[in-house]
Amino acid sequence: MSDSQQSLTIRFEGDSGDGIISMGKLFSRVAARLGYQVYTFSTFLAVVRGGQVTFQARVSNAPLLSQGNEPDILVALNRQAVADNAPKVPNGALIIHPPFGGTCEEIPRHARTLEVDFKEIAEGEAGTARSKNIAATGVLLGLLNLDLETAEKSVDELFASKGADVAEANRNALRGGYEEGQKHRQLLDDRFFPPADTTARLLLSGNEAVALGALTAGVRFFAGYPITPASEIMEWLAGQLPKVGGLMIQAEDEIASLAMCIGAAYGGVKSMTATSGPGLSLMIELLGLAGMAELPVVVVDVQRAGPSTGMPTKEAQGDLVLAAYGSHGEIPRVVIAPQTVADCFTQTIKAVNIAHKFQIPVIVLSSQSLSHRMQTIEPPDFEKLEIFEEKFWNPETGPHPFKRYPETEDGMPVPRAIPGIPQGMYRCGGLEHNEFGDPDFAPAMRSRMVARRLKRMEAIAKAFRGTTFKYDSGAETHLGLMSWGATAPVALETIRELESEGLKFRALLPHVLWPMPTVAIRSFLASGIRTLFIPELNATAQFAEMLRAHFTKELLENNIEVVSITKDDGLPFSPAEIRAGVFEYLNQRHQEVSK
Amino acid sequence: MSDSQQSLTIRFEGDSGDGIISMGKLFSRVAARLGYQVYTFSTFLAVVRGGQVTFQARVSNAPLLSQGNEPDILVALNRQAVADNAPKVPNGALIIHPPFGGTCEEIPRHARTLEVDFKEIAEGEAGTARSKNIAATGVLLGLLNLDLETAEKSVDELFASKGADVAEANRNALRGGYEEGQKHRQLLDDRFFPPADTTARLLLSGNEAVALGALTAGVRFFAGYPITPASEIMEWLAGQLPKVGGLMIQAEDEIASLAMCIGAAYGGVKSMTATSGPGLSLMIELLGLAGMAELPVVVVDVQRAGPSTGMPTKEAQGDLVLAAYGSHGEIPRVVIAPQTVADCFTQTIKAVNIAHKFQIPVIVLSSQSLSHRMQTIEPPDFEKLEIFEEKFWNPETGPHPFKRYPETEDGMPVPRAIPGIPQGMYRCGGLEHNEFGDPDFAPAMRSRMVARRLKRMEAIAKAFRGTTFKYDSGAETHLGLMSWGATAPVALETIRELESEGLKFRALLPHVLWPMPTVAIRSFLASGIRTLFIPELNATAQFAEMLRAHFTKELLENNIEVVSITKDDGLPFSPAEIRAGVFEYLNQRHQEVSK
Amino acid sequence: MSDVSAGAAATAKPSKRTYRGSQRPTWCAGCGDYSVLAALDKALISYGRPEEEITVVSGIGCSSRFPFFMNTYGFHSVHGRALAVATGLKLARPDITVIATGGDGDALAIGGNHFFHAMRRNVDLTYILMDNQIYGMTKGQAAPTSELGMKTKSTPYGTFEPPVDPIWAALTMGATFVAQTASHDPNHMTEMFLLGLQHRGMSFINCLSPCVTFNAGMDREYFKAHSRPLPENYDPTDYEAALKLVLQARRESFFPLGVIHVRHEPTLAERIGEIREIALKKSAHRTSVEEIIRQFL
Amino acid sequence: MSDVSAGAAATAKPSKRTYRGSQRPTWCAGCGDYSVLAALDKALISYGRPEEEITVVSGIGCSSRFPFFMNTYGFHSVHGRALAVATGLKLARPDITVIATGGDGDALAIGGNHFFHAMRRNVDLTYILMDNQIYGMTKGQAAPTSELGMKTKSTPYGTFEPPVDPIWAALTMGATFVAQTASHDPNHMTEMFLLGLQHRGMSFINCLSPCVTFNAGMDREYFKAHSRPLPENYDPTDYEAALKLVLQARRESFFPLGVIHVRHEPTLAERIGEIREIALKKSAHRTSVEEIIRQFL
Ligand SMILES: Cc1ncc(C[n+]2csc(CCOP(=O)(O)OP(=O)(O)O)c2C)c(N)n1
Ligand SMILES: Cc1ncc(C[n+]2csc(CCOP(=O)(O)OP(=O)(O)O)c2C)c(N)n1
Ligand code: SF4
Ligand code: SF4
Ligand SMILES: [Mg+2]
Ligand SMILES: [Mg+2]
Repeated sequence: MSDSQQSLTIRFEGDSGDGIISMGKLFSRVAARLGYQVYTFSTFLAVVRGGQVTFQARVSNAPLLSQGNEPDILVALNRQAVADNAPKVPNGALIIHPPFGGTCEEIPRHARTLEVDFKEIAEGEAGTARSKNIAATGVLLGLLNLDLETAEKSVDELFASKGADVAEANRNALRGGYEEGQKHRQLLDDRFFPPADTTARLLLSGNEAVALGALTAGVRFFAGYPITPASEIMEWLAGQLPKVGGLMIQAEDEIASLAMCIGAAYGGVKSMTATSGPGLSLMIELLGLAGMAELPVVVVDVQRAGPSTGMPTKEAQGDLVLAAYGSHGEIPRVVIAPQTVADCFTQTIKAVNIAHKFQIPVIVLSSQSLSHRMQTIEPPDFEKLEIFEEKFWNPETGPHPFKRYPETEDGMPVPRAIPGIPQGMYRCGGLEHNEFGDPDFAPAMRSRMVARRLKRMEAIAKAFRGTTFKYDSGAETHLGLMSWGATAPVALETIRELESEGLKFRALLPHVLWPMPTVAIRSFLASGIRTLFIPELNATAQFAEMLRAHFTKELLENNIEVVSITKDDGLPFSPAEIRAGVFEYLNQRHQEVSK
Repeated sequence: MSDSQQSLTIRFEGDSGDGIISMGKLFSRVAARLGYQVYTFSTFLAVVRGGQVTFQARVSNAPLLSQGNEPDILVALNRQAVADNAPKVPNGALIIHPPFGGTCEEIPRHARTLEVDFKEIAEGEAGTARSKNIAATGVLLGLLNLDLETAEKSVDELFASKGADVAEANRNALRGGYEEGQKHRQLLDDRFFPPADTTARLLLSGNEAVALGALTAGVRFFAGYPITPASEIMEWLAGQLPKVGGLMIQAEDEIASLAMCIGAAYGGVKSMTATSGPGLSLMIELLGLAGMAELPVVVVDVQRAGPSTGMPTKEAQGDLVLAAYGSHGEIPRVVIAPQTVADCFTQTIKAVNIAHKFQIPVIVLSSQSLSHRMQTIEPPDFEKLEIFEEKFWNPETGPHPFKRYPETEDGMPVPRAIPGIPQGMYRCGGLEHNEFGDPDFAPAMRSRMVARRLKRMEAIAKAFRGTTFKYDSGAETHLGLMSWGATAPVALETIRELESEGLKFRALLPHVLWPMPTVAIRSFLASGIRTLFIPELNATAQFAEMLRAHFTKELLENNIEVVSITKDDGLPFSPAEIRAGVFEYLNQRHQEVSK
Repeated sequence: MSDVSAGAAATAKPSKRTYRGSQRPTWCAGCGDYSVLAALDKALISYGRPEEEITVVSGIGCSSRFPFFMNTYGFHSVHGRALAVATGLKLARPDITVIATGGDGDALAIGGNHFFHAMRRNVDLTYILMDNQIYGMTKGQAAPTSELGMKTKSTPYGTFEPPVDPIWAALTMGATFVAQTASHDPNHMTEMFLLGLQHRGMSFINCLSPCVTFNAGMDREYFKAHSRPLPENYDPTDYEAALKLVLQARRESFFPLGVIHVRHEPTLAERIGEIREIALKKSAHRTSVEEIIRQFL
Repeated sequence: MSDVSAGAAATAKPSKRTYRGSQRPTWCAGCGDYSVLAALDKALISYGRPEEEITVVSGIGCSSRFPFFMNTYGFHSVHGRALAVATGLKLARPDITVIATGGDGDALAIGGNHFFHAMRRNVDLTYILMDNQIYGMTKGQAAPTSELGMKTKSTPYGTFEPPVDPIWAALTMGATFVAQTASHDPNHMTEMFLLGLQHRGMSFINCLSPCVTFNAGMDREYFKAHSRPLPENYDPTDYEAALKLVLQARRESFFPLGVIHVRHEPTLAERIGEIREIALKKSAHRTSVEEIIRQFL
């Protein structure tokens, strides 16, 4: 965080029936509307059935890179919530809780408390205790002195589908809580800060951002199959695609999902599917077909902890090697990993663009934490967004005869024909073929076609030159860091923190992981670093392995040691954990040197 | 080839209706029975429908490493066969052919010829021209003066299923041809050599050897789905398994095949499936399940040229990265690649042993050329074969309570319980779990279980120490070579040839590719080599990439340059091609140095 | 396969709770699957096989959690593959009673092909499908059994695909025992399960088992109101009558409860047994691997 | 999707050979698939759509080579996925006539689940299945249609699984047009294909098409001898009559040739059209992406 950045972390916790998620979303929505940057995190439970639910919202006056550490404010809806968090809250934290009938020993000395009878407010104002979560949110908003009118509007929207009565009751509960909160404003006066500006921002989850990106990029066909944590992408698109003339169909399985997308892609319609690890594993054969037939299709893989069914609601970055290498034989493909919710939007657009520009399958590697986290993003400027529209082969301008798979100097595909275009009829499929698409197994033709497909990868790598995100403190340093996906911003926050303590880093945080951004990586590896930290959420250090395989020479020449910081417990990295990984290595090295 | 080794390469060619394969098999069978070493190669056509068919048999008095180069003897059944081969046959080659009615301009000057009217012999002796292939085989056997009685017995067996009449007719055709051949024995007297001994050897294709290996190792359940070039494995087992109380079931697809095997494996029965690339791609999700549930199952992947449907009848080694990395998340697994037909037998046994010893899935990577090639192998000594039999958990001796997935010091699994064993009831599956197999997502438990599975890989690597095949000319040299699968013996033959020209090599040809044989590779890389040639049949140098990823440090420390020699045209390497790859690099280096 | 030593079978008569696992079910309060579990427990008590000779195989879904709540061998496989895994197990270990359980999505969406082929093969399994017309586990998307026009999370304007009727599917694909029951009638369920367990061949039992959380419209009362017992004179061995009944039920929107169809046909294992006889006859006696190998000499 | 410009449709009336590709079929001499190809060509000539508005989608198998031999758009996908690919194409491009072709293995073994769901969805496709009761391409293993006890390369002692009857499967899974024809009767084939092409919804046509190389027993003569035309008074719109007929045919081992069943029901695309109407009504008018995005503000 930069010096002038201020942030506040609020945690909502209660029973699964308490409406915790609604509280968190309501609060976040209000903050986003008022111009704050918001970053949330919620834990979903392993099983459908109840237990404690937590929702954490961090608000700031500048963009946020992580969910933060322990909460400054805890809004507890039951005693368990206090017990869970008490040992961890920082000095001076505020705990807002309902009466527990007697003193609550769990409350730590170093915290401040505010007892409010949410239920009573709800019953009094809304006529039902069920609105106690909204009353509690009102208390918080009142304490922070955030705009009541904005909050009321948000409540209205939240309950719009439940009818006017319900909305009104909840508005009343909100107002009741708000008034109570206002009475205690002094409790938070020292922590309050205004937003940097009053631009209303979009508040989106990663899954929503992917879906929105797809829609924006022109995807009009989506076939999918439900799976945690990716289902929201198809659910959201099911509601929106018909409005723009597209459609979402729930297929019988993931194989059919991708097959349908491939059919639609052959027909010239931008198509996409989204799944998680088990689905990606099932799609591998068809991914190979898309690569061989050179059809543009986007597969989003919202990674979760594997292998197999693994832990469906938990975070991991364990599907990278499958995304990059999954297929018998060798196909051209691109793997892109968004790092933030904003990326989920922009990188999905990029994925669709690439798929069509290069006529290949593109895999977007999101992950569980990213998918369900809500974050504010700047409203997109539609004028500036680049959306690639394929120009199909034109029978009038030719060239004739139409060749679907010719060799080109730059490795780029030529405009393709799609059904309906006269004289463009060709056959595509998974067999090895000649330039026209007809089966051809002659050894020389085969070798040319293999080379042609590999050349595409070079063309793609070239197209991305200069786009890889670099972080450079400017100072001379031997320390480097690379990271990807949801771990990258946490890593960035970590090195920024370390910087203030005097440890300088150079970092490279690529979005495009395959083909690897060769030029950027080469110059990064040649920039003087000697130790390269690579934090990622898997057990076998997948990205580090790919890096070593493809940049063996550069690592050798620059005498760079790769230090993987891995974690596989199903939770995202906290900055503290990456920090620990860095120091563990440095201390060990130090000891070795001093021996 | 060693100095005292002699070999003769015979090619049979004709129309697809001519019975070329039967000729080749008959000849090979006779030679094998008489004690010769045999190595065959046949080209299958891309489509079902006719064209030329070629079968090549190389016989020797010592073990053979490759199919050889151009034929010493061509048995042509039509004019096309002469035309196809004439430009390539070596000096002094013998071409045996039917009359073409007039002179045949295609016959090259440098070859000798023998014209025999196979058809006439067949019609005269067998009463039908259809036996002309057997007559022609008879001519060849007569020329070589091989034992007629052995040949007659082989003919009988070949036609046993067609009835006594057919067998007799063909025996007659054989005899007629044989007599004709004997008349011209002087033509081949200079090329003839006796076998080293008269031990009858098994003559097997790679697919038969895999199937036989499975049967020998105790596999009693096989579920499969037809696919070229793997189908013969299931076909053969369909005939044999019922005889030993087992069964082969043709499943509805490859997913069901592996699922059924996993079910049988859970039940404690040794199970296996076999497929090719497309099938392996479909099995990826279930492979993950087997890894997570720690169930022993063997998947044979007879590689063919991919990606996608690719070239089903063509050779490739393009599935290695899929076999090693295919699965979302990370599972323990073993990948073994046989190099010869004999390996197909022994390595399949090893695969079954490993699967059960370590309770994990094992992938056997065969390939098209290996699968259909016939080769002699020494008859197995059943006394010496090691067959691992699992001891299941015993409720009387415990330990109690039964823990299916405990952590152990050496990373080895404990005896498991199977249905029917009292008190051993446990639930297995793909969810993350605790020691008992019950779902458990607690971060600490998760991390322990991930570590536990990875530790298995170390235990496996340890178990293989000292078993990797090394070739060492003994001389000091900077040149190294690594290769795998069907390419390895060709590479070995190449470096042996080069050795006679003064270029010395050290070579490492591992069968177990995953986990990589760390100790063997480390000591190999530290043996003084500076240039490491890695020939393999794919475009992206998959094995070389894995080597670089995992031995970055060692390559760096020993200053070794990895030189991939790749080929992707659908045909196996010939020694000449590997040789060319080596010289291309050496010449280039030489030029660079002299600049 | 008879080579596998299955351990000595416990002979004690199973008492109440024998087949209940120690883990508490994690289903939502009110979920129909609770009573399915209770009924299966009861049916197994009557069936009387020792718990170690029973294996419950499932896919993924709320209903597929079944194996964890039972004190038998259990295999919680992957989504859609329960029947393929169960088929492999049953063929390899015909001595074990294999029960497959799962949801309508698991069985008929991703698992549809295995369903199709398991039915025609007549594998000797008992398959209990918990039909809630929704994807419970993934929080409320359309299942292949969801009624045309039904609004779910994945079909905000209503589904546009005509649904599959599980009993029609099982019946027409070849199951030799097809029954329907409902979680609001525990005794009926127990009876159906027991009959299914006793039947030799593929027994398919569809249980109307409400998902109270994501398909509140189809609760216990809904299923009750729409269920009908079979007509008095109904003959489940008459295949054409069964087809007619199911068609009528679809037309008139009711759920017939009871044994819809039963017939006796060789099971897959029995047919494989015949094959083995032929194979053995060909080689005159049970062969050894050594003998088989000799044919390559 | 109407956004896609489909190019101006050629208006010239198609002449003979219009739909025949330049590649010579690679089938064995005598393979039944030759006459299927010829008949489809004829049917398309009568159907009369320009060749660029037709796409033939297949899986893998001898019969799946079809697209290569036709002068239309073509997609030779992967084994078993023809119907899923065809469904995606048809939904995305309702303006294109989509024909799917393939073998019995492709359709009913590995492709069984897509078959199942394509039938129930009533996608507007014409699916031509070349039923040779064997796996031709892979040289002679059992197909799901192979008769019980049939000896094949993979079943040396005879198959042990009761076969699937493709027309029964299509009929019971929901196809709205089900016909059977045979390659020995080119005119009948042409007629059936044309009717299938004209039908709105899923048209399934089973063609008895012998594999002379790997299933010599079931040749032209065999199929001819076992085929029967439909009874004079047969009413293909009577679903129950159709079920009865197919059951009778299985009992008496004959192949009924003709339109077994036809009915009219909204196609998948039509039902999706209704959904779109609802969606548009909700947002009052056709929305832009910008407007949709605003809801997150
Ligand atoms: C390959 C794969 N795809 C998707 C999923 C996600 N998933 C888990 S359960 C389920 C469906 C559950 O519905 P159903 O089978 O009807 O069971 P219920 O929960 O309703 O009992 C899905 C789609 C998965 N686990 N694996
Ligand atoms: C995933 C996959 N599995 C298996 C195969 C091998 N294969 C190709 S065609 C075929 C079956 C052919 O039979 P059918 O569909 O009946 O067509 P036919 O050749 O008889 O016309 C099989 C199993 C494949 N190509 N892909
Ligand atoms: S979500 Fe539905 S099916 Fe799942 S446990 Fe809850 S009520 Fe049962
Ligand atoms: S193998 Fe059979 S199906 Fe294939 S082309 Fe030949 S005859 Fe036709
Ligand atoms: Mg369900
Ligand atoms: Mg077929």
